[in-house]
Amino acid sequence: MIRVVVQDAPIDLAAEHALAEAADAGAVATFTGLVRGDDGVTELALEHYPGATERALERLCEQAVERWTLAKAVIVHRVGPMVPGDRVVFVATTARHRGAALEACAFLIDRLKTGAPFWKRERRGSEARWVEARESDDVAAARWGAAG
Amino acid sequence: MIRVVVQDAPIDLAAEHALAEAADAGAVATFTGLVRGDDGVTELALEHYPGATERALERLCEQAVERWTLAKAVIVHRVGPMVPGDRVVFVATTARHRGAALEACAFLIDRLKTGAPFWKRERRGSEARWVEARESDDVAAARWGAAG
Amino acid sequence: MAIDLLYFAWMREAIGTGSEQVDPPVDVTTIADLVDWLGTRGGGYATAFADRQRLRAAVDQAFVPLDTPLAGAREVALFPPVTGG
Amino acid sequence: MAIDLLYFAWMREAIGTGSEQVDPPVDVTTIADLVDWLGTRGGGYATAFADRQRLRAAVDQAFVPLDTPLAGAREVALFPPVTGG
Repeated sequence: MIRVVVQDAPIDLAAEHALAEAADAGAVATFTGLVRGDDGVTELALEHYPGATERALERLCEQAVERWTLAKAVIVHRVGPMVPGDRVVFVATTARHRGAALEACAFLIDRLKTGAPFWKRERRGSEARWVEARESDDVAAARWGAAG
Repeated sequence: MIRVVVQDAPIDLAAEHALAEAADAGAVATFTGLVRGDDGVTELALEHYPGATERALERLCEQAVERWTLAKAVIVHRVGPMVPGDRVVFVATTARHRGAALEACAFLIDRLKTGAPFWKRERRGSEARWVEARESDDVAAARWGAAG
Repeated sequence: MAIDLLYFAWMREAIGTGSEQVDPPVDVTTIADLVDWLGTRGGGYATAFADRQRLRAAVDQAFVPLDTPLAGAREVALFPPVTGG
Repeated sequence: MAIDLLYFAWMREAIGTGSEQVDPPVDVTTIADLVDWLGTRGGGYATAFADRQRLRAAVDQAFVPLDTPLAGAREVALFPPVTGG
């Protein structure tokens, strides 16, 4: 089961985790990214490429399901304006064994950082700036092999 | 912040995840183990060593916090009788960066499998048996280096 | 042949619109050609596309290199490196 | 010197109790000695401790090898390999 959602609304973690659980696959790994407020950010706004985003995320989920024989793969990504502490992204992977679930979860979040059309704009008080791409994200994504 | 709980009650995932979140550390990784019912198990009962269990889990959390500079480490473990689909264990690790959170989460669940005094008894209808230790768990735990 | 163009993030802001329809001359055969041609409009376009190292593209919602032919493209998106997740 | 003993899982079931207090003779100086001494009681004890490869121990709630001295121990737990999480 693949579930990909891009939404303006806050991410309902309990509901999404329940959807990721399965009584025939005992291991659920998740990653949740939060808006960090420790370096003065007062607002984070995410822009995306509607249609292409969902397609890219579904493709990543399909790759993970095949590579790690997942029972479920879930990506819920929030867009629009957010404040520190808000959940930006929730990734969940469900498998029979924990190693597969944990690895697939790391794969999805690494790939999502470089392979899906999202752009971040940070606001600190009255000043706004677009976030620059980080080389470390490319390195993290590359360790999973060639992009599919 | 370290939070270790061993309880008979069901694990409240939403509440525990909220406790693991922190606005100054944007990455939360979790692992949830569920009772699997796909091989005929009708009940799983967990026995533990009260006092020693909590001490062992706290020690693991302390090691993870130090090694990966975590903001938070949470282990909630259920004991007593459970049915397929129930959550047995919830591990959450919170860090500034996703790599640290994901690795620490894998460390905690691997170590927890071999280093904390829990014993599983499976019931299939009227027949009950104690689960035997698996060598693969020792291998998974060993990859993190010498047990502390 | 009319192509729908989409711009995102600071390129959208520099150009001043998120989408437009264009009908480039026949010698514009690749995405790189299209970007060169748009750049001749100057102003926000020149600013947006000044650094090719920071330019990414998609044709009909599939991510592609800049030397990809435009043949048959209906929608072309131009944007900076992604920073999501 | 009285020691509190704890048994878990199938060892607890084989022995028929989860805890008891014992006062072993003075030549019982290690956990291995203690296990040998308990084994002479036969019955469930002999069954529980038949396979030393599957025996683990803790002294005062700290996991230790079987050759650990008992000196000063107040609580000794004997149990099979853990299977938790």
